[in-house]
Amino acid sequence: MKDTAREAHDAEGRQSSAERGIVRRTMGVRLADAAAQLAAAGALIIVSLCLSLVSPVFLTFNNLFNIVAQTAVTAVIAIGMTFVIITAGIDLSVGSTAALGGMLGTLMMSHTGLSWPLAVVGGALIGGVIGLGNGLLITGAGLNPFIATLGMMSVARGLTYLTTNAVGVYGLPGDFGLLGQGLIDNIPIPLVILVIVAILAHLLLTRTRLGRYTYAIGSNQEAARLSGIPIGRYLIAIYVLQGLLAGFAGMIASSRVVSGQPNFGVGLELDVIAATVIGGASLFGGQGTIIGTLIGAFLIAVIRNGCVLLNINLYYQDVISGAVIWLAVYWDQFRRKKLATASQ
Amino acid sequence: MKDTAREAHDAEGRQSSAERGIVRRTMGVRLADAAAQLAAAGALIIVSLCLSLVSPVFLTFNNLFNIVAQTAVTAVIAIGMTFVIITAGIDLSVGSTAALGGMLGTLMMSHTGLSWPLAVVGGALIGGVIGLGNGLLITGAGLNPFIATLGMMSVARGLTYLTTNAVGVYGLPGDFGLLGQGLIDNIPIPLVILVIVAILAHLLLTRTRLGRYTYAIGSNQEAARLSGIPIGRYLIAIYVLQGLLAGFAGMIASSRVVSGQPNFGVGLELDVIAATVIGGASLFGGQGTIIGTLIGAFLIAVIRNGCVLLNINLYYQDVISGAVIWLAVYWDQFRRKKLATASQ
Amino acid sequence: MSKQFPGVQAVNNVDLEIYPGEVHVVAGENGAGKSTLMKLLSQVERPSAGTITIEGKPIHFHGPRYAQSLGIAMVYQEFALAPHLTVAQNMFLGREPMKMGLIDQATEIQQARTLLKRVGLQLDPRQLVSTLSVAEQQLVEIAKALAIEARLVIMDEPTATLTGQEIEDLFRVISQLTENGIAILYISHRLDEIFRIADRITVMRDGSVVATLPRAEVDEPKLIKLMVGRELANLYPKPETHIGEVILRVEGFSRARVLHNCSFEVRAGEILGFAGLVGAGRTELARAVFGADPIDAGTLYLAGKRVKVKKPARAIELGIGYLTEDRKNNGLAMNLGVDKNITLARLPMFGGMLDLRRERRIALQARDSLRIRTPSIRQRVELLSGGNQQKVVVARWLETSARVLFFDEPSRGIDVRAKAEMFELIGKLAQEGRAIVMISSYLPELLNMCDRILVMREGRVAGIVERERFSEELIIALATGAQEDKIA
Amino acid sequence: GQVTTVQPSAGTGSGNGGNAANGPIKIAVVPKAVGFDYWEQVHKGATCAASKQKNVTMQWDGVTAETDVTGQVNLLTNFITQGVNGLVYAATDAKALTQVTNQALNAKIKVVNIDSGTEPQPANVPLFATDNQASAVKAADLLAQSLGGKGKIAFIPFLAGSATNDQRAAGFKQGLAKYPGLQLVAEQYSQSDANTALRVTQDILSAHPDITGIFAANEPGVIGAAQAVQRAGKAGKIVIIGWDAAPDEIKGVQDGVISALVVQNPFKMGYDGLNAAVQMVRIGAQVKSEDTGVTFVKKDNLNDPKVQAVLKPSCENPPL
Ligand SMILES: Nc1ncnc2c1ncn2[C@@H]1O[C@H](COP(=O)(O)OP(=O)(O)OP(=O)(O)O)[C@@H](O)[C@H]1O
Ligand SMILES: Nc1ncnc2c1ncn2[C@@H]1O[C@H](COP(=O)(O)OP(=O)(O)OP(=O)(O)O)[C@@H](O)[C@H]1O
Ligand SMILES: [Mg+2]
Ligand SMILES: [Mg+2]
Repeated sequence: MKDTAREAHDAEGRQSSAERGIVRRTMGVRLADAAAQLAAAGALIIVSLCLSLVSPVFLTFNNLFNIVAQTAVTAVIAIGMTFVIITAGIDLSVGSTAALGGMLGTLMMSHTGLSWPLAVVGGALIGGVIGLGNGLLITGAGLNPFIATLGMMSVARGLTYLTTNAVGVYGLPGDFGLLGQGLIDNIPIPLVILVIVAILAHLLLTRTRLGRYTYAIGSNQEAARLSGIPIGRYLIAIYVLQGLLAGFAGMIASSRVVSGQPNFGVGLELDVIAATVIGGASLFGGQGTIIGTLIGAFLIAVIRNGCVLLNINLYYQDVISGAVIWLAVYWDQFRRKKLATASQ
Repeated sequence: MKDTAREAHDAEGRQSSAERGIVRRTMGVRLADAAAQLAAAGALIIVSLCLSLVSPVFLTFNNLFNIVAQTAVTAVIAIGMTFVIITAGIDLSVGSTAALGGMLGTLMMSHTGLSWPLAVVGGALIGGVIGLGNGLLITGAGLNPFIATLGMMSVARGLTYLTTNAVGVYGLPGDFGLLGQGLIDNIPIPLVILVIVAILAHLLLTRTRLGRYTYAIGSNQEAARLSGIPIGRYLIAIYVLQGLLAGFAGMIASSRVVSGQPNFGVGLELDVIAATVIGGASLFGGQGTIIGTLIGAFLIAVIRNGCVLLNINLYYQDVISGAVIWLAVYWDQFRRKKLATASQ
Repeated sequence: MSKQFPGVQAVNNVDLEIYPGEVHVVAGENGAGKSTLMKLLSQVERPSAGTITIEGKPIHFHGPRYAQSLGIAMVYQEFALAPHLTVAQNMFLGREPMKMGLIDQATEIQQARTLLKRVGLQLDPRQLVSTLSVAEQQLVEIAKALAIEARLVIMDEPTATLTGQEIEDLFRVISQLTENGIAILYISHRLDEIFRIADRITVMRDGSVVATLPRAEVDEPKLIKLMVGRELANLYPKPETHIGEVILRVEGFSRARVLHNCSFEVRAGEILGFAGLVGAGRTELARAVFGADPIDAGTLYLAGKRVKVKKPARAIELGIGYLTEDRKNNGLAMNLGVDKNITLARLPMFGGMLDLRRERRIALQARDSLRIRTPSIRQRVELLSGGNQQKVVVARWLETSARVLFFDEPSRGIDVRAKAEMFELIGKLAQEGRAIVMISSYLPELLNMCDRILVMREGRVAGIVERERFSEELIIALATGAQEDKIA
Repeated sequence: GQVTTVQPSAGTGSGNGGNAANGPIKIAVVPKAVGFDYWEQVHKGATCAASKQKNVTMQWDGVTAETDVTGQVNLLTNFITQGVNGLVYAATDAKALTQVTNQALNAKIKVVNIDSGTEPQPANVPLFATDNQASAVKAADLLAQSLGGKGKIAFIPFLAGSATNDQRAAGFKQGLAKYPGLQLVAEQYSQSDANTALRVTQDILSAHPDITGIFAANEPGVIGAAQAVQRAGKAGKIVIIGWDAAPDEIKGVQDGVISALVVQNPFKMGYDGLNAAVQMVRIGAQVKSEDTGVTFVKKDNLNDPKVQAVLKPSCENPPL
């Protein structure tokens, strides 16, 4: 008799304290999540605020338009890179892929007279093919992503040069310029494109199997395998997606200069990866968000824009952008930690 | 009775078969180890063989000398990168650091008239200071290595430009050229330097606390911490080492063209990381060897050398080097797997 | 079935039959091939030879997804959870409920909650797995297997980190399953447990099956003999020790929401046990003393002198060691060799250089004394069986000459013989005058080995019991809060 | 919705309102790339001109690679938005930059091209430049003369896809066509990096030990090639024709390692370009394009005061 009573009492005690624990932790997780988003945006907001104080031009429509249009290319590729990096992969070939997509896409227009929207699709598809190559090298040949895409970076660049002997593609229809520089009812088209791509990518990442498995593969590939996820197929899909976006971005970049540029995107991979990592993705996989990546891409763009607006000595610009990136990420981490502790 | 007899028999059988098993297995591990080294070198050997068949010049003393001297810079930095990557870190700032070390080192010579050996030490120390900065950002400010060194890449490049307003340093003593191109008794000085650095680094990595902790930190940082390893201190030491080597390599590069070049080393980080990864290091830490890195660096160098010897069009060079890297790494993996299975 | 790994014949020509509704226990020493055999059944590993038939039909190898579709669910020994996903996401990984091409998150969470309740785990399914304790992860792993409509559930040492109540919950679930005709394949090193739930027992040794017997035909000595090949005199060889001065005194350790004013002392030659329910804070207390986690308040005295320990490095300098309960995340450098892991906390040096020969000797000695089953002492730890990995962590701390040693769940996943040998070693350490703190979720271990037992509940010291007063009831009562005992 | 191409106007009126004869004005000067002696000379020339004008602020900014066309477009667009009064720049791509020039003109910003112009070159945008292609033809002539019209030669271009590079390469090959005795056996890019230039030249010398002439098309290429030749012990035996005038290139000419250098007048480009922009802004002047000329520097004319003025330009002694 005494025993059962005690047990009932016990169970109750445990129950309630456990319940309390749950509420506490969930709140913590939720708060920390929100905080992470805010903190990341915070660095961007603060830098922007400072700039709008010191430069009256910063907040003008034209300047903001420029920033958006300039960032669209990096951001679109970085959205793909977010998927890749969440799987604990990397894609060094994006710059070359964008160049190849841009060159072949513009060549289609200038040589076969394809209409520009179709050529844009063509450029993106070329990128997708390169992405497929990366995916097959990684899953089929078992190369690690760094090596596979490093080789592809070189191969795709070579192919780009070969298409025209490293000469630009000119004589494109003027309309093609709309893609990267047009306005719809005063809203920049690149902004529209970026928003659409970002929303679709966000849904893909948070609401679909592909997205879920992206995190799972990066978080613990063995666990994903044991759960019966066909890892190879999903990895290929992710690298193809990255390729498509890179090819598409290559077409946006071409549109901005209404020409195909064989040297486009040299070193772009670093910018793109930086945007993703500044936005909170981890190169060790399992972590990253689309919104974070966008913030990272815009942070880099705003810093560059600010340096020009403020007439900062060119050579100090490098020093300043490096330092601002340190500060932004440091501050981001600091805020997160503080909020996480506070929410305990 | 029957039971015990059988058991006794069993136990005996087990014993001897187990013993045999152990001997066989140890041999297997040894063989697999040796095989791994050989397989890695194998790709290099095969590429070299092919080249010596198509180009009679390839195996001449002069050409081999050139390859060694050309590779010394990359290889010295890659040796440092091996440590960094084994800790699961990365150093993107090595190219800028080498440029800064090279510029300030040569400036010391040309402006303060420092003797060249001292200036070389000076250049290396400058690199060490940059490395210290990286180390502090990573351990002190808690930035992840990618962000810390990405910022430093920008900052160091800016500082390099600032030293001379992005103009080269000329008018250096002719003797300085010895470092990167001299001979001692017909042995190239860069080879001597490379061999010494490699041997010291190999000992450091395999025979000292620093080396062991390098692996432990990269394999499981938390386990290392709980085993009483002062992680911060060792990480700082490793980034300083990387900085010293980068600064030193910057001086070798300067010596090769007897001038300080502010644009030196743009994109070098990718070459260096590639050498390390081709040599078997894992970006996820815990894996890598000095000998592997050297093989990786020479593989890249030999491919480039071959392309020039055969006067291959730049556009095809890119395609070829990408493909050769794929093949080399793929073949390396394949051989290892096969040997591991064969040694069963 | 057979399975070869490079250098190891892990499973050797094994025949096994499983009937609906039975609990079939597989027992054997560490590295006997139990986990590998299970992985062959769940099609995680491809067999080198052999076939599986279900209801007479031969089954081909198509990977784990296929095995799941055949109704084979598995609880893995080394948890197969993705730390960056939530509990619910992990439980339905690969089998997400879908609605219009999108994942139906509401249903997913709903179902996860139901399953968690079944295994008796009070957790928000939206919580990240990386924030769970080892025991909680184990329960999630079990709940995950239950999410599959299975005909056969394989459980690889599900209770290694669980305490009384969770084990009871698990057994309740198991009996529900078997009543519905579902078969259970169960691996465990805990003998009492085996005898409680088994219908039939298969014993493995060196990859082969030694015997398959119905429960009624086996008793404990016989089972041990089948597994080990000889009889074991004493499972808990506690030596007579001289208990000396207080070495370590902990006063008022507190940390927000985890530890509340915890105090205790431990003497030279003494073995002090920490008992408590899962999540009682035993691990947290030990980690705090070791400097692995910060504390808000509290003082530490070592041999009477007040010391500050903010980092594990400092603790080790002072002669305090801590063996972690979470070998995978906090214990082992997985891609380094056995030897390097053993010497990690105390490198053998000679004139500023590592003494590789001595390192090899140390590792060989540890291998022999703890019977670490490995093809070579340079084998990467990740390729060892779970129990052998645990022995490597144990060996590391036996190597250090610490005056105070915390062992957190040291017997997790270790077989009977190795357990006995490890306890003997721990006893020897105590005899040498060291202070030992042993944290365990398995009460018989504590009751047999310890001089005193400290019981924790919800981050507080609920009581300290002297050996004369040892009884299972008393300790459980303290752990659950049914009885408040004034600290002796 | 209505789809249009954006037509940025100057962001603020303040900068643009300086058409007044003496008001403060702001001129942006943008080279093709930064980090080379050549562009630093342009910088010096522009700075010098700005210092001699009243109320003129100069802003110097550029991308790091001559091939970063998009980067330059972005940078220039930012300047247009910012509302500078004048834009002096060297186009990284003749065709792609046309639209930027047009944007600037639409925004009432005066534009001057230096070093490289656009295609088409608008009538109201003057160009201060050298004819790269014509000069490269002459470089080929020089090489042929020194070698007596026959022998194996190597060519070290710098950046694939860079407009300047393509012009020089085209000119050089056009020139070579006149000399069937000259055999071009190797062509390898230096990537505008002295160490790479050294490497490829060394490798070329290994593959073709009988080479007697090298043409290197910019500063780092010349530095690397000269080193390689010197280290191979072939100084003076191999004729090097180079481009640009970094101190060690001049020293190479003095020492006889380098036979001749094609030297442009970047200081003058910067100087004249900035002055032209100021005039256009202040008084709406029509300025005409101008060839700033090249000098062939050899050992024998090295000490010529005119040559010295080009080689060592300073604000006190501008090479005009
Ligand atoms: N992937 C692998 N590669 C090489 N050897 C392996 C691998 N997996 C397991 N082994 C070896 O196979 C043998 C059997 O391992 P297994 O994990 O089946 O043992 P176990 O009976 O489950 O032991 P424990 O009780 O310790 O969990 C061990 O010697 C182990 O080292
Ligand atoms: N990383 C974490 N984040 C949030 N809570 C945690 C974390 N780790 C542990 N906890 C919680 O802290 C409390 C104490 O856990 P601890 O692991 O110390 O308990 P324990 O007594 O050692 O039990 P056991 O080891 O048997 O699980 C538990 O409620 C646990 O769930
Ligand atoms: Mg096991
Ligand atoms: Mg615990």
